[in-house]
Amino acid sequence: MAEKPIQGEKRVFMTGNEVVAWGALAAQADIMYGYPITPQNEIMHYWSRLAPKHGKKFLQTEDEISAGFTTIGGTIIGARAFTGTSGPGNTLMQEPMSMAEMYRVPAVFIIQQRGGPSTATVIYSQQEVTLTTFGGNGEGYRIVYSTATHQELFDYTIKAFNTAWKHRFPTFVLADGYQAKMREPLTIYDPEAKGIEMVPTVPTLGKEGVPGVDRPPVHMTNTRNTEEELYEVVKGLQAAYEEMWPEVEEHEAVECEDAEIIIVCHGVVTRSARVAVSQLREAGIKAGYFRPITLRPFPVEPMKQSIKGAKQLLMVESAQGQLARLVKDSIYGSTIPIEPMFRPGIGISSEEIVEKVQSLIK
Amino acid sequence: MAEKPIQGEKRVFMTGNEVVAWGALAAQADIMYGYPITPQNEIMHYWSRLAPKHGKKFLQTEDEISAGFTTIGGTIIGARAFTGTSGPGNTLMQEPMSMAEMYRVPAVFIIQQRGGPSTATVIYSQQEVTLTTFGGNGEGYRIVYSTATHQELFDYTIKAFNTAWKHRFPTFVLADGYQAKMREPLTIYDPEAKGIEMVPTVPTLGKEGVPGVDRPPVHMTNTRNTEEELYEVVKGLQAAYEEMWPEVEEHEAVECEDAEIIIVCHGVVTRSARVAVSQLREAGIKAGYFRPITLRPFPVEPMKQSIKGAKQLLMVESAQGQLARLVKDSIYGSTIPIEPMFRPGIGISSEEIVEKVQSLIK
Amino acid sequence: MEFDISMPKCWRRETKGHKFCPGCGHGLVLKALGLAIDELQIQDRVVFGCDIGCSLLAYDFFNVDTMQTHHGRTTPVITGIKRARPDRIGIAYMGDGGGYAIGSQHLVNAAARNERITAILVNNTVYGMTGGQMAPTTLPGMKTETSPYGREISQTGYPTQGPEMVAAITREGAYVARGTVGKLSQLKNMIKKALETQIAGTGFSFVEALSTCPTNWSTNAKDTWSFLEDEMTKYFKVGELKVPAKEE
Amino acid sequence: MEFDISMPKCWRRETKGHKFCPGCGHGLVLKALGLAIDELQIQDRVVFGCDIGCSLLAYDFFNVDTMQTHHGRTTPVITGIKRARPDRIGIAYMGDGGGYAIGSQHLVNAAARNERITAILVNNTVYGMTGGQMAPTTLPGMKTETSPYGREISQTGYPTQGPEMVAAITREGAYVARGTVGKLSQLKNMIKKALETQIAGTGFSFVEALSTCPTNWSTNAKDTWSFLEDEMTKYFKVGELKVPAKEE
Amino acid sequence: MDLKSNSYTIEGEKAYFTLFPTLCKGCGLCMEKCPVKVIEWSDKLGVYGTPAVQVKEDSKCTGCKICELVCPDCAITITPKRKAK
Amino acid sequence: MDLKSNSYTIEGEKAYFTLFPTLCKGCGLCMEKCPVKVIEWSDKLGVYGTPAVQVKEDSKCTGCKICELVCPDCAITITPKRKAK
Amino acid sequence: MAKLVKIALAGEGGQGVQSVAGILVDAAYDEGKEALYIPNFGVEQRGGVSIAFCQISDERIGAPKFEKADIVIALSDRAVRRCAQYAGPETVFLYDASITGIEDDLPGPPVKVLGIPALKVAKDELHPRVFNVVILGATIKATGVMTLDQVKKALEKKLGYKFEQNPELRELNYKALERGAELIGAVL
Amino acid sequence: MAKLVKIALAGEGGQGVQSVAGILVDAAYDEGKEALYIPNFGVEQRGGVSIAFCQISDERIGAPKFEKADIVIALSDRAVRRCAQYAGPETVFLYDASITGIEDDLPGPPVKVLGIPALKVAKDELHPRVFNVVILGATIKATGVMTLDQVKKALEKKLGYKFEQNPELRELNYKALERGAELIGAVL
Ligand SMILES: Cc1ncc(C[n+]2csc(CCOP(=O)(O)OP(=O)(O)O)c2C)c(N)n1
Ligand SMILES: Cc1ncc(C[n+]2csc(CCOP(=O)(O)OP(=O)(O)O)c2C)c(N)n1
Ligand code: SF4
Ligand code: SF4
Ligand code: SF4
Ligand code: SF4
Ligand code: SF4
Ligand code: SF4
Ligand SMILES: [Mg+2]
Ligand SMILES: [Mg+2]
Repeated sequence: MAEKPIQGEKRVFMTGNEVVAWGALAAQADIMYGYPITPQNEIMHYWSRLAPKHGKKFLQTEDEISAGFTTIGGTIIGARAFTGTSGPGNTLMQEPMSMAEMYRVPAVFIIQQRGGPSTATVIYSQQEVTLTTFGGNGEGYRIVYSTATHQELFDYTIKAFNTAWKHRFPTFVLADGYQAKMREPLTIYDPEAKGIEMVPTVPTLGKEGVPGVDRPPVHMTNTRNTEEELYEVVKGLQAAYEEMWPEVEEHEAVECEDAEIIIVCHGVVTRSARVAVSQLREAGIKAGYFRPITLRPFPVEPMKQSIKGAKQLLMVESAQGQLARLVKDSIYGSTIPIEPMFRPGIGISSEEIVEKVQSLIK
Repeated sequence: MAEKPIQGEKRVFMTGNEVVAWGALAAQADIMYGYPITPQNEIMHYWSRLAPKHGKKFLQTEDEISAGFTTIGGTIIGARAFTGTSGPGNTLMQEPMSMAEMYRVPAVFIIQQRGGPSTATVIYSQQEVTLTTFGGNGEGYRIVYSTATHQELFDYTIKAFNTAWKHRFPTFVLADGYQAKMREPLTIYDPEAKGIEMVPTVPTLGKEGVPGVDRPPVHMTNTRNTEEELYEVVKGLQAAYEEMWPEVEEHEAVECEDAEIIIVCHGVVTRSARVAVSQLREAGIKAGYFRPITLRPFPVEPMKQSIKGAKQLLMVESAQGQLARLVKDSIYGSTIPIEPMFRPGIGISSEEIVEKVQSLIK
Repeated sequence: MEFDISMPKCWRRETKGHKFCPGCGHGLVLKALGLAIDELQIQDRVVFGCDIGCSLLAYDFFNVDTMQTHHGRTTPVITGIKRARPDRIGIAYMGDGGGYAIGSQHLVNAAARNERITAILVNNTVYGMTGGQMAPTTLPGMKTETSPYGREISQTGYPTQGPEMVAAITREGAYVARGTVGKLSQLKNMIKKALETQIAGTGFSFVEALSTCPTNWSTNAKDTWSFLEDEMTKYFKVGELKVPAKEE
Repeated sequence: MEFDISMPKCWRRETKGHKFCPGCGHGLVLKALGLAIDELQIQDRVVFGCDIGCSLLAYDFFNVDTMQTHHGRTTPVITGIKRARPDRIGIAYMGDGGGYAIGSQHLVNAAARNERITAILVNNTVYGMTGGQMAPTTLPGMKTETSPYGREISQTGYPTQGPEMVAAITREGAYVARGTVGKLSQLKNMIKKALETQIAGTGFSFVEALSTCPTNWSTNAKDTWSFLEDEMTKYFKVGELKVPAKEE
Repeated sequence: MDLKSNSYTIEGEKAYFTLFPTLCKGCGLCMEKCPVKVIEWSDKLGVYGTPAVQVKEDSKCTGCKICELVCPDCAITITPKRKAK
Repeated sequence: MDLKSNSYTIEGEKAYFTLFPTLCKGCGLCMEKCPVKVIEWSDKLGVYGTPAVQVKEDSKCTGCKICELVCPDCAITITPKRKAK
Repeated sequence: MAKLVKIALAGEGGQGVQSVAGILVDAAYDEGKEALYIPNFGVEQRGGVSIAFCQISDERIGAPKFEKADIVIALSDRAVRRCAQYAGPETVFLYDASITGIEDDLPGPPVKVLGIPALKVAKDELHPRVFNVVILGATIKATGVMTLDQVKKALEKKLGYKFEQNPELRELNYKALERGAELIGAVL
Repeated sequence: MAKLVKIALAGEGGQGVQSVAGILVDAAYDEGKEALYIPNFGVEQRGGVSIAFCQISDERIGAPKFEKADIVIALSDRAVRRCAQYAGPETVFLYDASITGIEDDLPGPPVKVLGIPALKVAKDELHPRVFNVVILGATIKATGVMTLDQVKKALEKKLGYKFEQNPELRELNYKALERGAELIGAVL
């Protein structure tokens, strides 16, 4: 445990799943719980190779329900714990996630989206946006980062632990099968070397002392006997959520100031938007892109600000309007027309975006 | 099996759960699969009492996952099958539901919403709207009826089977703990006596003949090896969904024509809106209400039509903006201000609505 | 002369009378557990998890850190805790529905992996909290809300033999037993051995407790006892099924 | 002289070569199953369900109506089918991950309820389809992607004894056996008996088949056989564990 | 609420029988298990407003403590006379 | 594709050994199981472009059919001579 | 008679609150009225306050629950505390006069708060078991939503088979109903 | 040299497509370039066409997949069919000349379609096992994205320990690389 897994910083060329394992290691995660599912398997593979060397632990559970609940158990007792899943596994894990919301358990979940609905493909999609932001029988009291590059995958894996433990909402890194499986260069680092301090973990259960003698026992229930009680609880969650919102929300707005058309996208599609915007600008078209980095809490004000001058929004996502719903919920009242470019379950190239924009502009 | 469970029609006074059991019986449902959860238990209780008397079947499964998948099994082999659940059970059942979407299995699901997130209360809420309309790792290819009265609970239970089997999307009756547990009068009837013909069921698997000899075998897979294949599949689902949309969407718009303020609500809250509107009208306030009956597919055009003249919308729901998201997604582009009245997990009275409207109007 | 209440030391008095129905066996199982914790003097190390089911009513029962989880999910929560903090003593407390139906994958896999936790399962032959539906342990012919004409074994099988199943899947080092609230000292000793097994770290420990649910059985005191002692024991054999070898 | 392909009659030739890897035992289990279906002449009544796991590759394998389900969920799908249409013969085909891990609640509860279905579970000691992670059945010391330093039984327990567990929870009328693709005729006979049990309606039927996964084992043909026959059988005893009484 | 409030003690030949009505739910389990059948309904009310229990006067209570053990609510304390004081 | 295309048959003393390359994946399982070790790699290619198998010429193949049975792909047909024709 | 009458009836588990509510709405339904009844329920099978929300009207009824009741009947100390929230300016708040220690929890004016000796009457004059029928009588009278005869019909329907066996029981129940009504008449 | 080179390399399971791609991007990365490589993957562990999508650039790279490649290399009939979609007007489409029955599946003009006898060369002149290295050489040459020497370094890094034991292996590999490059030189 003494030796740091990464000294200073280091340029590497690896798959996204490996990046996540290194990110968690850099973030001093103590334990991973998980159940295999493509395309997130290699997070577990790398972690289970690396973990014992650094005094870390790994448990393969019997299913995703168990992976989620063991992760909650580990977190509640004070370990920096995480899990990863995808697709049908993400669906199943909503049950523990909803409990994590209610108890404000700072567990970290890595989601590598695959195609849906159902088993569909093991490859790629952005079809788990609704599920990851608002899944379960609740109100989506979660924090969801959507990454676009391996560098971000590393950065936000570390950040997820800090956000979770600081604000005590379950926190998600939402990537996808492309990011999981592809290799590209990035710099991994020891957070401390970058001045990033890891928020210390605290046990909720199992603190020192004899409960009832040295201190009151901790008694956790999430069950209420009356509607009125529940209403107060949910209002409390909502208030806490709104309070951390401005601090946590993140976005990227590129060339939006004078843009006539703004591409709205998130995650890996951002990469295509980026290329498209630079090509469109070269072609003299005033294009920009806006991208929420936190899908929850959504960067509402920054988005309203960024799109103000635009004549048109082009919604681009590898799903049938899942991001679009979040956007419309956020900017309702705006009259800027939104053109959909929905490609459920399939990648989107910069060429396609350029073509679409050109067809809209003329 | 010979004798009809209900002859002609009959006025009764019963709980909503009993209504559902009778509705399913009237609809000639063959089998119910289910796992206990409050507040839907009595559907199972009544069904398991009634079923054997009418040659119907019941299976209590080991959990909701199994309840969902056995229901799919029953439906696929040609039985008119259904299940019921709530809250955490609804969360778990998303896994089978997502498979039902992909395979277009005409299974019927009755959801009696309870408080959330997590275990919360066994009482009431409207917090399962997102989950029921868009749960799972997919795009929400489902049909969801939201009921307000026992009469509707009966009518739409019957209708759900017909919609499901006609359009072959999993179909939901979304009610809540209030409706489940309360007693009020309604008229139950034999659908035939009302000119309602039950859409015949057809087995997908297990038809007559030796597969490969008399007919090709039926081979169902929902797994694709490439993104392109999946994209075609999802586009196909989307096209089919859009095609049935106008036929299936339903709404209720009351006093909207000249309304300055329109209350937007669904389900049991509609009852309060109804009373509120009549009281407000008496007080000279031009109020109306709009209520989607199908939350999926959402009555987009009717809503746009209905609210055209309004100066303000008041969104009233026992959730933190779950209906609001559906609404904003549907009417984006409108500039009518929306005032939220979100009461997650708790009932909403007509008094509260009246008060709120008065505060807005002045 | 002042007489004190005779209550296990680790019971939390501030939350008593507890929330269980009159005559509910949960109180007795928790008494046996309380006495075992007292005797082992482990109150400061125990983390107690309770399920959804009437066991949730125990969330504030002990002067012990406690987390109420979801229906069937107490086993994985306690497993997660124990894996992260092996110095804690994890107890997963659940009903027969939670353990043998919705959470059975967790139970059998925790057993198979030999998780160093203690699972205590209250077998009251019904789904108590939800109002008396059939449980995996419902007796043949017994009427419940979902077997209104009596459980038909040709349709729904025999009552689940939980400890037998767990014993079949565990290996040496594990402790598996079935006790009953009708023999409270024996039950306490079984729970104690289960906890000792966990402390020794030899393997998984599991105690099923035959218990009463007068509310859903609709029984008076006399019938409650006789259902427990005469009817249930016809199908559920009380005793130890697996004991860690002494010399390990 | 023309020589015909020697293939079970119910195999669908249009979809052959099948999708399994070279040397994969799934092909052999499905051969045993195909032969059993042929012998019993039930091709027109069988409904075949396959799991997610490499078993999904069998979704178009037979001239038999087939539904590929979700990971671990084939048992409930087939149960649902059988309950609605008891005249069909339902077969749930799954891997060890699907049956003993994620779907174990379905397996044990179908067994406990004595569902009149036939479950066939392919034990290849790994998660094949996802690329070779540890399964409940992974052997002690065996290296997999998630036990890269060899399965440590003190941490993750012994290989799951599936048929033993199922046998412990079923009652008279059920059929439970463990066969191996190394003894194909025996395996075929076990599957046949399982199907006969279902047809007779006496109870649940379950066959675990020890099987090969050369891809994830990284074995050549010789080592494949010896792992199956010498290593696996150290932990998994081949034979019948429960047979319906003749006189029932 | 003080758990001991309204408690009452009945002295028997061999033991003191103390009942804490704040705990007694009137389930009757103790009654059935008393080997000498000396527990009866009291006209004091327990926590649910239903009758609590007491030992019969001049009871043959042996101080065996079975009732104490089987009470799910710990509403009974038996103090054998040897030990008492 | 015709499953029988490119199939080849080798006549042994006691049996005909027929191989269907459209089915043979070259796993080698048959080889290991042949009790008299007469199966060898062929220079014909199987469905995956890897070598298929054949029996050695003048083979002592007994016609026991074990190879046929253990082939997961049903790529071998053994026709004992008595039966053939 | 009011167009819509809202009633909240609350007590401890054993006090028969839900069965009183059941008979009440049954009677109303049988008389051709609109009626809506919703029990409150938490997770405990026993224990906790039990509340019945009833509404009776000539017209279609709105939400199942309401802010303020026309009449609240609270039969235990905890019930008094739980139900104070349903008392508004127009509410009649009835409680059993034997309940102690609630002085500070009763709603203040303008709520009309009335203690009635229902338990005492039941115990002393009738039988403790018909306490809830006394309450039923009081409720009927207080709301004026039905006549006693109509409720008797409902009682007959529900308990008729018992009355046949034991006609004194009928007498007892009718009596309890009437005494309940009288108790209200005396205080209103 | 082009700013961004997009390569789609496709073959059957055993043909070593993914390892060629791996060496290619490793070499590029080691040379300080931006590189991105994504394997395609379905559910079958074996079987199915295996495709590697590679991009090499001096600048940050966009989407992991692309519409049209600069160069497509298809090593089997199924690979040819699967990859036709990645051929655009600017694409060079290479396939192994030994593949038969694909005449109708090859993309038409303006795509530059070239058959190269890589398999034959490997078999006849070198060793069948270095078929994929021949392909690597051809790819390098066709894209011009790196020099052969840079790739040799990458090979050395990956297989150096084997080369030490058996220096002939090094020779063989280098030869294969060069022959691959020559094959392209001849047709381009
Ligand atoms: C996922 C889920 N499904 C169903 C329920 C409803 N539920 C709550 S408790 C319970 C049964 C409890 O029975 P058991 O586990 O035997 O405990 P008991 O109450 O009998 O002690 C059920 C089905 C739930 N809370 N969550
Ligand atoms: C809910 C869910 N979790 C995980 C997966 C990923 N997954 C697919 S197959 C598989 C394992 C298959 O192993 P096994 O059941 O042993 O079958 P095998 O491939 O070995 O035959 C897993 C974990 C999934 N598809 N769905
Ligand atoms: S319902 Fe049964 S198990 Fe639950 S508390 Fe009451 S008696 Fe106990
Ligand atoms: S991965 Fe293993 S189990 Fe799956 S098809 Fe290949 S050999 Fe068979
Ligand atoms: S101590 Fe024994 S004898 Fe005395 S009352 Fe209790 S049970 Fe009866
Ligand atoms: S067992 Fe306890 S709670 Fe029950 S009646 Fe006896 S003293 Fe009272
Ligand atoms: S077992 Fe079958 S597939 Fe394998 S090498 Fe032999 S003939 Fe070919
Ligand atoms: S038939 Fe028998 S002897 Fe002949 S090749 Fe096959 S296994 Fe060998
Ligand atoms: Mg129970
Ligand atoms: Mg497997």
